Amino acid sequence: MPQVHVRLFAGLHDLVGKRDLVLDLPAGATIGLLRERLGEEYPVVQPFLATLVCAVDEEYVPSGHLLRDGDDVALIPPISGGAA
Amino acid sequence: MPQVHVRLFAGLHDLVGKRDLVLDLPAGATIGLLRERLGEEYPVVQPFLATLVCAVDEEYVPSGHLLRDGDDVALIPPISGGAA
Amino acid sequence: MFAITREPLDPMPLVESVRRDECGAVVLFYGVVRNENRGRSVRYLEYDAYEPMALKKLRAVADEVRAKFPVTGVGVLHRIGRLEVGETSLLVAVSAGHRREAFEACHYAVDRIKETVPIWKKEVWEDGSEWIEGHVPEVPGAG
Amino acid sequence: MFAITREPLDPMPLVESVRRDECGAVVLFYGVVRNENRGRSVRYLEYDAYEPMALKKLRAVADEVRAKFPVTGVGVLHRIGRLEVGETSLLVAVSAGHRREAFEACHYAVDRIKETVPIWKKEVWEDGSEWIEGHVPEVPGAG
Repeated sequence: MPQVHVRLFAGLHDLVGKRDLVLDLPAGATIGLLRERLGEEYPVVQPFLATLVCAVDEEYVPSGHLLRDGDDVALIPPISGGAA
Repeated sequence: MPQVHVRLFAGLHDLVGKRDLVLDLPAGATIGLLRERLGEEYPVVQPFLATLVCAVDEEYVPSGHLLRDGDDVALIPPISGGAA
Repeated sequence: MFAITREPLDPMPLVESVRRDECGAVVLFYGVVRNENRGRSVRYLEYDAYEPMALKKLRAVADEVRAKFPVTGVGVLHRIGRLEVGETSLLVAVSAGHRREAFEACHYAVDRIKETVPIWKKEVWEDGSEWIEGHVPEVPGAG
Repeated sequence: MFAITREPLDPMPLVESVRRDECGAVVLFYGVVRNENRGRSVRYLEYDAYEPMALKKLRAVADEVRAKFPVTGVGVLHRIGRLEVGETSLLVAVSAGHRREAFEACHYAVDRIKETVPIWKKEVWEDGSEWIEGHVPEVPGAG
């Protein structure tokens, strides 16, 4: 039963009103499942899911990535740092 | 009878040992004639003439440019300012 | 030198950190807060970042630049938090033997920072604000 | 800001002179004295210039850049006299709305300075020295 720590930034942080969440997921859960759960538990996040990318341990990971207990998952909306 | 003031830079300055020269030229003299005269009066300058460009009043001028009395003529060997 | 910081950026130590005795050229890029974007007047910007990952990705961009161009040094500073018009959000410094490589590598680094580093910008106008959606980062192994 | 000077170059006032509230990017180029050129170890460089004409030609390069690229500001400082390894001989700053124009215009400006501005460089090695012959400037109206 992986429990994962989820980090929110930028617009997601504003919408959800939190910087961090904890999600309990079933064994064998992937990033794909985490995204579904997020959409269910936080409907405000739903419109963001199409362009949202996730990072685990500070690396971008695909939807099939398997989550382990204690993982640190960052939700990365389209980035806009850098310069004009 | 134009008398012109000639400025020397870089390698020409080192070779001739002067920063400035005064040349008396016949009426109707051009930059081309000035170059010939320089080669005669200062043989050390001869090897530089092929790649030497002249400037009058701070603008590059062609060989046919007519000189007037009091002109300020700079001898410009190939330039190498700027950067790597 | 690589940093994500809330303090104003100082270009001089960054340039000194990339200069080498064998380099003939340094190119320093400043990303600056403009007073206008897409037709709207900007009051100020607010930058958010996933700081440890952003720092790691800045270093990864530098590794990519060093692998791709014959450069002698690369450094990046990115400021976050609230920035006023005219302030510098990004500094990228690249040194190389010759100018062409320095220009090309620095331009490439700025492009890659925009594509890969988890930093976000909110534009604040007189009558509202918006988090700007830019690049969706590439995910390794994704379809 | 344009200058030919024997003093060390200060990049900060130059960058401030080209920055505008509508610019999102500034590119600053440093030409730096290298410790080696064409296989020979360089002790120091000596720059000579036809100063008033060089200043005029720096301004002409900036006019050319402004006519060719959508930039918001251009400035150039060139140092002359004796320069040690690691010292800066040239600073070119260009500001623009976006980064691409700033990079391209700054690179173009550095190229044109090398082609048109009457400044000369002497390399001094352990065992001799030589005035470097670079570009023959184009003469308007010449065959």
